Amino acid sequence: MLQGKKRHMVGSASASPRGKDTFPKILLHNARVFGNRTAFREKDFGIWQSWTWSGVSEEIRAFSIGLQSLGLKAGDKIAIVGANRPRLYWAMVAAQAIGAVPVPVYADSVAEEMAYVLGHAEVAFAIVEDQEQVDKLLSMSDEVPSLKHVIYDEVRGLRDYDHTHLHSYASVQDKGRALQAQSASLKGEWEQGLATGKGSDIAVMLYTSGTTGRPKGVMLSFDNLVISGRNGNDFDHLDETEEVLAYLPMAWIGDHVFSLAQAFTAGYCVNCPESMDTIDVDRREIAPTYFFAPPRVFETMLTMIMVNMEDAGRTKRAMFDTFMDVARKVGEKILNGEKVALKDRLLYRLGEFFVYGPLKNRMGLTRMKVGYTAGEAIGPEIFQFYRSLGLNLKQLYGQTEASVYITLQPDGEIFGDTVGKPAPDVELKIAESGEVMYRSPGVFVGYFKNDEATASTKTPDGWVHTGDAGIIADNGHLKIIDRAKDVGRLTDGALFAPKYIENKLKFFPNIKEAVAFGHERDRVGVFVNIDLTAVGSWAERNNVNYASYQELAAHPDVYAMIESHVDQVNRDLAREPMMAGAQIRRFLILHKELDADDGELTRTQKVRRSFIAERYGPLIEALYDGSATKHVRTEVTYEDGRKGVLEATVEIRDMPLHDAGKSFQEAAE
Amino acid sequence: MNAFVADKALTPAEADGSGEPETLLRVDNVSLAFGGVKAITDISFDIRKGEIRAIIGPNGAGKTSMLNVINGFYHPQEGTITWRGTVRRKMKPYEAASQGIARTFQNVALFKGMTTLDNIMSGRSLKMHRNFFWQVLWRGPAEREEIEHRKKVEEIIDFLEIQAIRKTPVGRLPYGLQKRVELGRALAMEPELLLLDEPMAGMNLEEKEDMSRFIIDVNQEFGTTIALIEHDMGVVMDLSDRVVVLDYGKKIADGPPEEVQASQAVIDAYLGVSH
Amino acid sequence: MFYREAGQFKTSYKADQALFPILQDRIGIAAILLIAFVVIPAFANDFFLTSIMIPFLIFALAAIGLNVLTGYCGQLSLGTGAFMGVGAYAAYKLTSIFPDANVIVMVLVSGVFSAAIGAVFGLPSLRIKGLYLAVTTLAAQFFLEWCFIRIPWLYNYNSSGAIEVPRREMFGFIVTGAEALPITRYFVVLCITAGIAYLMANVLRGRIGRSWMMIRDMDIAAELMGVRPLQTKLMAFAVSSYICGVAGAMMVFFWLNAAEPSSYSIRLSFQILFMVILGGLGSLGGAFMGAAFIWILPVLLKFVPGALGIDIAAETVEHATFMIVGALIIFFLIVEPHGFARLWQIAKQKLRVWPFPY
Amino acid sequence: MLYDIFIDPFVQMYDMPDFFLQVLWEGFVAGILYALIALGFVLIFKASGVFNFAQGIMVVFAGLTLVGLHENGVPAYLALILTIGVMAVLAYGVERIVMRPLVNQPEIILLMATIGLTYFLVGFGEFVFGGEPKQMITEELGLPTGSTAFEIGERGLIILQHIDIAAAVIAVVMVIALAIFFNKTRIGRALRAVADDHQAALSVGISLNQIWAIVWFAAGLVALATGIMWGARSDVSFALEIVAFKALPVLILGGFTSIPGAIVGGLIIGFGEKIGELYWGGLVGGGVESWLAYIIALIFLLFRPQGLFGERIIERI
Repeated sequence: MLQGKKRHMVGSASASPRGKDTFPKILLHNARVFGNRTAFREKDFGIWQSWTWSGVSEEIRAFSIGLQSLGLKAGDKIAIVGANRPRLYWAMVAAQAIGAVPVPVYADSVAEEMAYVLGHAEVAFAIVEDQEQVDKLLSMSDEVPSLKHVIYDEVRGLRDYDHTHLHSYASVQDKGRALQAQSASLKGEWEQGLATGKGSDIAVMLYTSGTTGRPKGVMLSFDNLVISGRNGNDFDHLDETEEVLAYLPMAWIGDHVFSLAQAFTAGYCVNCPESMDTIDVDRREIAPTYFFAPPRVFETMLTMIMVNMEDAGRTKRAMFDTFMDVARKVGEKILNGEKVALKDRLLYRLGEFFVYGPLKNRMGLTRMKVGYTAGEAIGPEIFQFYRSLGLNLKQLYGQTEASVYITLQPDGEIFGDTVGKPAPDVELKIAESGEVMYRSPGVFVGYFKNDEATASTKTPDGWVHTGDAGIIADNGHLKIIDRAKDVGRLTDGALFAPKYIENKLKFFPNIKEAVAFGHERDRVGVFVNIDLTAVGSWAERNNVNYASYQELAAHPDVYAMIESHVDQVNRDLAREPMMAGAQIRRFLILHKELDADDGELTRTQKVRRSFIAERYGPLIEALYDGSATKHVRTEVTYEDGRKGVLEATVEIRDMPLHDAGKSFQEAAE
Repeated sequence: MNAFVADKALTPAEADGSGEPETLLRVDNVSLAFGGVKAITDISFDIRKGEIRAIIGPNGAGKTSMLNVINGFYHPQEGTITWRGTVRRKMKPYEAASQGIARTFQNVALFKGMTTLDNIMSGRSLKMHRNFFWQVLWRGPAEREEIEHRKKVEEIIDFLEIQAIRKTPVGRLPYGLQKRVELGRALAMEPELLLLDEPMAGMNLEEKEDMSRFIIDVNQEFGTTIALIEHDMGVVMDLSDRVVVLDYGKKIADGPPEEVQASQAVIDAYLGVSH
Repeated sequence: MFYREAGQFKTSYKADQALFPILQDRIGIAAILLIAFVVIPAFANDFFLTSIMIPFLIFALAAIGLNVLTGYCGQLSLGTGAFMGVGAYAAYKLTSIFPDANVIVMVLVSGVFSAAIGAVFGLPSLRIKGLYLAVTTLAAQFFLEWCFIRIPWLYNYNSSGAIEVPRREMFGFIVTGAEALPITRYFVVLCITAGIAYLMANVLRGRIGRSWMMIRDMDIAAELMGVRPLQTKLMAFAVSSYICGVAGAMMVFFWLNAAEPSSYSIRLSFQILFMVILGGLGSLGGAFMGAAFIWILPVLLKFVPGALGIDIAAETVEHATFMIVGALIIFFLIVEPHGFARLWQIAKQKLRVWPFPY
Repeated sequence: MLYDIFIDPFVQMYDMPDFFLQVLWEGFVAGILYALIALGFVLIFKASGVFNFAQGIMVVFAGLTLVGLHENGVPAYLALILTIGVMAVLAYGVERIVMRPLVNQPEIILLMATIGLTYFLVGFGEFVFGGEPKQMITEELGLPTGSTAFEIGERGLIILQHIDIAAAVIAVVMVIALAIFFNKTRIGRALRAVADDHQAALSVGISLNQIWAIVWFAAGLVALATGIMWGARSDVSFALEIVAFKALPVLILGGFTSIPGAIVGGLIIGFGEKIGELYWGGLVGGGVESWLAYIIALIFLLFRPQGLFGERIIERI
């Protein structure tokens, strides 16, 4: 089967120039052409430690040879666990140079999750960040019998550990350097070794935190990544001068492509923050020119801005509001290069000086050439807010299986409700089922040790099922409605797209998460999760006192507020013929925050509908049996892993419906 | 694979193998009085290289006075102090530092006007030597020296996980962090003996746990000998190798935690049985 | 708002420890220097130079001197005037003993004498602290003043009892004496003040500056960390007095042309102290702001009535000025005890986080 | 030379005892006046911890106001009362405008404020009454003038100015009055409490602000009395300012918080500088009065940093 895939890939492999079809090869190339350009930076010990491309290639070579001497062979799997650090990125390429396959995993995933992945991938080596990760791995050493060596970056606290199978990153590198010192030929041999690598070889294995079932290991070849990387760079004219901030999980395809594939193919600089709690500062210092973030990051930034402005003095706030109005009116037009009245232009200039510029400066986006958001739909207001500031923020639609890129919004063709046009070299089609399908050089090789999954996702002729339902608008832009399997029908036959409704709800800053039910039921019911930051600061301003999330969530005023939001959503739905049938009849505000530690969300913060459905069974009943309140007990897991039980009585509210005609009039007024 | 499982950490004292660990500092029959008031009466004990030594006792037991005697801020009327084998003559407080004794203070004594960074840099004072004229020129030697010590300080900042407050004036920091910075300042002196005066006073449980972790790490990573004052028994017991108990300026017990805990005198002292 | 720091990152400690790590600050300083060295000389008239800029710079320097002692090392001194006097008389004697030596060198050397004397009067600081020390510095003030009067040798026995500055040339320019052009004097004063300010900035950001601040903030802790109190304080006294001495010398050589003991009376000490306090203890920038305020304000007040067409007797204005300055001092101490420097800091912070409140 | 320093002065003292006594008397009177100024400092420092630099100026200001009023046709006694009123207003104003907003500021800031006050008073005084020196209205106030000469031995002679005697008497009276005020009256006791600790005072039920206003007023009265005495000996002008500084070394000797200390200190300085001036001053060209006091204080400090009556500070950490 794999053979078949390989053959299929050969065609597109030729697309990449000779000698630059694997990252190790590209590394050598960059070391030649960009020799003294900065390739990586890490904020460490208070300053941005920097490495040039030639420096990096030396580091990688040393480590790679060190790994070899520890017995790493072609085909071995090597786990990468930890926060974004240059050395961990290097480790991946170092492994690839030998022909081994890096398997980045989510550092914060709970032990059994990680144990499963490592076991399934049969990793031989693990490169980890620090003591915490080492301990984690040691604890699961029995579930992962294949694991031979663990290599750590941070020495601290590990001094007294038994080092027969444990090595510090530095020691491995030193070994590599020592060996090179001994035999002059070694460097050459190593380079010949990596030269044998082919574009069709497996470059990396990324485990998708599947919304359902066990994670699947997506095998991506060098061609997949290199070509998509190049295409991405060409599409947005990215070159070696870019600066990016690597702060998203390394195990996630997004980071892998932006911080490795594109960085290597374009030769731009990757910056790693000092620590998770200094990211904002670090972003400001670096001011990335190319920035990627899932919607929630932009949401939190916006919330932060709004909260700050609430506390600002009256004059400042007034100024902020007036200029934001101006921006709302003409900002996007100007960004899209449309014609705008001179007066507005001047006002916008003024605003740029007093508000937009400073805001961008505070967010560290001053130098941003192009930014992307993806992974989930972003609220139009939020999206517009950033664009109106003159930030070229765009949406893309992608998947691990596609090496990210499926569709992109081209400059100047930005529509809040679509995810753009097919990316370069990508063919797109909608199946009869309404499911979106694509074919591209980025299409993955297959799922590791899971052929039937591969077969069910990927047709023999290379088309991949996205699992999303969507429509291609007349302007050629793709519009995603929902997960294909989630799109259902109410008992009265009306189309029910939960995600669609949920997103509409989540567009309100006060609502963090929402889960809609209604498939094969007589009406739509919704769980709402309030946003603690937003609602919290609201409560502070209206001196509403609360001791806990639970208490705040149950507060009548909060209910009133959310009720108004839900009603607004209903109006919107009523306006759309396809959706008008599935307005929200009843909703409740969950007494606890949905949390990945409780398995309610995936590691990428996506809701696990089915899991939640069974976990909160009683509440769902309550939604449909018409009862006004419901008492529930819920088991919760705290950060430190202890379990506890949460009890609450949750109120359920009924909502009036809007009939299509009426709301049209309203719209008209 | 189980070859992985780490051995229990050794304290440097045990690690260096040499059976009987060397004594770093010995206090013999020391007495101290202010005017008529006796603060310390005829106390003797020793501190071994590489150990964590606790001095505990109820308020007013003379703990802090003892520390002040050890680092030469007070001069005992009677008794001798032996530092690394040689009996110490009467000395100026600032000499203690050059002998390798650093300390923190009961109620934080940071340099309020300076940032976290400068406070910790100040710990390097003794190790910096460029004279006034180099300082005036700055470029060249003075700057190089500054940078080389900045590196050390940054390691400490990293070690104590206070990167985020590097450039904040210490006055603005919460109490717990101030204590941490003060520890950092003492560490910057790379002391042989580190005196901690109630390192956890006024901290919440979480802060206490952090602080204990740091103290243990310091002791293990740098092999620094530590003598600490605390009246929170609990903390002391799982932190220290040996404990001296003072009460009304007299020594009422000395030995490993569990022993001391069992001692009747100590229990009385803590239950406040009348004397 | 003006501070757009995004994209300014440091890849070396050298850059991180620079005097002005923020780009906008560097631009600002450059602008100020440009104005001082080019714009003002180009457009200012003699009056502006002689009665505003020159004295302002000289006082600013003196304020820096006192700031080293009081602001950075925490030792309150009321003897500044006298130390400035020592500089002046020393410079006067030096120029008359070595008539051919370069006068600027002489001025710079004269500071050494006041440094020595300052150190001597600093000795008590080991045992005496705070206000007590302040009072002992008055001893210096009055004793030295007395010396200026009672030791005729100091003023070459001339009948007036005052010291007159001889005419001296340098590269063909007359730099001292009545005929010296204001512009020449201005440049000399500007260079010396700017130079010393820069050198002090270096000292203050290094080990020595830190040890002074350690003593200031928590002398016991400082001592237990190996800082020798006496050495450190004496150095502060010496450095401070040196700078004050140079300022004093410049005062007579490049501004007044002649001076008598009363020029260096306790009034002067207070004036400088005010500059330091209002400018902001422990801030070099503050020294300049304070000097500007305390010196320029009265000058302006002198001309306000005239400008308004009201004519009032000179001394009445004098008295009024005294009143107003006194009142303003109290006012500013109340609004911002940490001085203009702090006000500037706050403003700067606001500009950095703009449009946010924090 | 050594002879001039160590022998000759004492020989002179022995040879001319009358002159010596005269000197002592001069020193005594001067000392009394220093003590009075110092008293003002102590009052305020005890109650508010403020080192009131303006005390010296308040002396001049009080005197100036008195004379100034009289010059403008106000009868002496009325002028006196009015002046007292002015001092009251001043006290209230200072408490209200200066002390209250600056409470809890570091001592140097408070010191600065009082120096600012000094400037203000100087300016204000001269602005209102003009800068030129004035004659104290001694007779009008019914203070004794003239002098009495006492014969000592055969040709010895001492002259005592009556005004000086009056000064001494008034000083003593005032000290006694203050002593009573402090120990017998409720406010006085509160004041002492404040000196010890502010909480205590509050618990006594008197607001700090009241107390401060009161001490400043008290200090004002002391200043007025001093001003009259002093004005009577020389004339009234801000030249006295310099002399007022003499109170500082007195304080150092006596300690900032001790009333007896202020008096003893005043006398020491008084005697010291007069004797020093007349017997040793000549050796160095005279005029040593201007600094001798400070040097005495300085030397003294080196041996007792906490002053005569202040108790020893034990440094704690």
